[in-house]
Amino acid sequence: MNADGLFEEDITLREADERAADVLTIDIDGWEGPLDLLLTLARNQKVDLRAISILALVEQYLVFIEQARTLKLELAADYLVMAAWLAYLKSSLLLPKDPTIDPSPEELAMRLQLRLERLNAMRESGARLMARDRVGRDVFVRALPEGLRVVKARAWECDYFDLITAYGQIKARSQPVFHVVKKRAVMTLEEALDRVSSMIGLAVNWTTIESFLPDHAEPALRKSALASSFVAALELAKRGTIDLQQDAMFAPLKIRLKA
Amino acid sequence: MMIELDPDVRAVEATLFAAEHPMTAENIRNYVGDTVDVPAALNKLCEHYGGRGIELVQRGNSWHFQTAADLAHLLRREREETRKLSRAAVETLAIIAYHEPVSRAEIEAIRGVQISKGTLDVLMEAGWVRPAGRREVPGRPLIYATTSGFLTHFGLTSRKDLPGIDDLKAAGLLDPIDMALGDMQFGEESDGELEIVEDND
Amino acid sequence: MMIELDPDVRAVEATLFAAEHPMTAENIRNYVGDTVDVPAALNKLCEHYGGRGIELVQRGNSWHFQTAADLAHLLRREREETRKLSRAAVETLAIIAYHEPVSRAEIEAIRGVQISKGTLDVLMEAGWVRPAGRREVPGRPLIYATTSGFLTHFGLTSRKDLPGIDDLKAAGLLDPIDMALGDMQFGEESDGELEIVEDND
Repeated sequence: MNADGLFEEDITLREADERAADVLTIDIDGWEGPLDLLLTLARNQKVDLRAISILALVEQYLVFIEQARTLKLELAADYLVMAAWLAYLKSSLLLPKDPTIDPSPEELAMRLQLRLERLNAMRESGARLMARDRVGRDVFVRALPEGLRVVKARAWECDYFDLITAYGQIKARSQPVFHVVKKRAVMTLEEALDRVSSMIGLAVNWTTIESFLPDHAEPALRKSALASSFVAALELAKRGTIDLQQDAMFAPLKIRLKA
Repeated sequence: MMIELDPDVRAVEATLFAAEHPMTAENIRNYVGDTVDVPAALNKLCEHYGGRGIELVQRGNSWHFQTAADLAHLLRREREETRKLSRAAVETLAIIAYHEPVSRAEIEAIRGVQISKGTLDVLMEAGWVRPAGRREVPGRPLIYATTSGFLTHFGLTSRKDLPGIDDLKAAGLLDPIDMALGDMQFGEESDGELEIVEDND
Repeated sequence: MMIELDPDVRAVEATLFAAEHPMTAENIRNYVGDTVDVPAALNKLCEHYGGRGIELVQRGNSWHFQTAADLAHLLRREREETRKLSRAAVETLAIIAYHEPVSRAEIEAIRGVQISKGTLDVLMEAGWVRPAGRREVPGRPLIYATTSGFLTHFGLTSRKDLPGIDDLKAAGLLDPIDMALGDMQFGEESDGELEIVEDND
């Protein structure tokens, strides 16, 4: 496949090659990094990247950088890093083999070559992709399709039980409300009068009023009985049936049958 | 059975397919070139597409492709979305069913809560409730009643099939527990109604 | 010579013709109904349109009609040229397509330069590239892959159709990327000087 016209680029490979050949017109902005520059130099050397001489490539790169420097072109740091690394690789390749060095310089050179091949492969593949029959450029879909529509139909869900339950609840909510007071455990005055009257016969001596209360009454009933029994005692005293005695304020209230 | 096709017909076919507007024979010629007998190609295409899912049609002097008219129904796909009625909507529906015809104010009086416009809209959208005229009182409010679709959906022969208050009581649906439950959910109802309003936007 | 056409074929034909986007067989079935053997209808349509000015093509799992590629010269004129991609974007797209899924660091390792944020954005905006999860390695980098829109645009039935992919694979040029090597060769690029080597898009 011919590389011409494949790149939708203002810089084609061919132009780049020319630039590499004539270092005096180099435009550093055109390179996408040192690897890109290396690849262009390599392609200049041979079309088949597997057959290039890494040593020659390193030499070309270093010369290129040196020339850029003498022209006082400002180089990005990564170009210089690459130059330093390549200088190291070059000297390693030229030195007698040292089996203790791992990876060996040959191995490093091979990896560099592989990287160049890989970048080159992607560059060419990108160009071939761009050259395909592309939708909107080479092939066309309908400009104004009718379009497909999804009409949403909402279905509402409610079952019969929900319906009548809802009505039951509304009805329950709006029913008239009756207030019924719960029956409480109390001892009425009448009950207390009966109880105290009947028990007073046993009380010949002074007896506390608490003795007249039911023995095992609930605390609430006991309070009610105490209040009622007190009133009953007052009533009986008024009638002259009993005597009342209290030694001091809050002291036990005692009653006995009137002599 | 691949037949070598007339290049002119192919060219006209592709041009019309990609066109942004219907094209006259003159328009088409500008694309396919003067050597092409455009009317002849259009005739062949018309014949070829007769009875297919795509048709070549002429409107005035212009030509365009369109999907066959009898297949238009395919291009609209209905997708059903089932949603549960909100509690407010269920209660409103129940009140209408038991008391119809009722006005909105009457529904609110029975429920003890205001209902949003959306609630009635949802019930009408569901096809269960319809406006049934106006009440002849001051303000002439709209009144609502249930539809035959309502009876069908709930499996009722008539509204007389709805359980009476005594039936509800017997079924325990008027128990104080339900009342408590009702009270408890009372506060949440406004939320439910709000949701419906949003849905109808 | 009007042949009574299979209604299923007509239905699939009309649906695809009216569609605004490529459709999968499953999509189509949603419109034409469960009873239609969509793959069989697609096969018949493919055969029918073979050699015509319009073609039915499969891209990934999706199908669409498009004009025949050899008629591009008729239709290309007066159309806006598709926006030119920067070289960085083209290479990045190729790297993603041939290696997917790949992380940004892996793309950079192949290209030997950092890629600007805009490059991936352009590809994603075009609908050709999408983030495809994260690589389960330290740092959990985002990884990128191509979309079905990529296949559609570049006329690929599947990624297997990528030009030269078999040869590249055989040559070991699509092997997992040796990240260690990338680190070894390039120090960190300082921001100011990066300007010079950054993508021109």
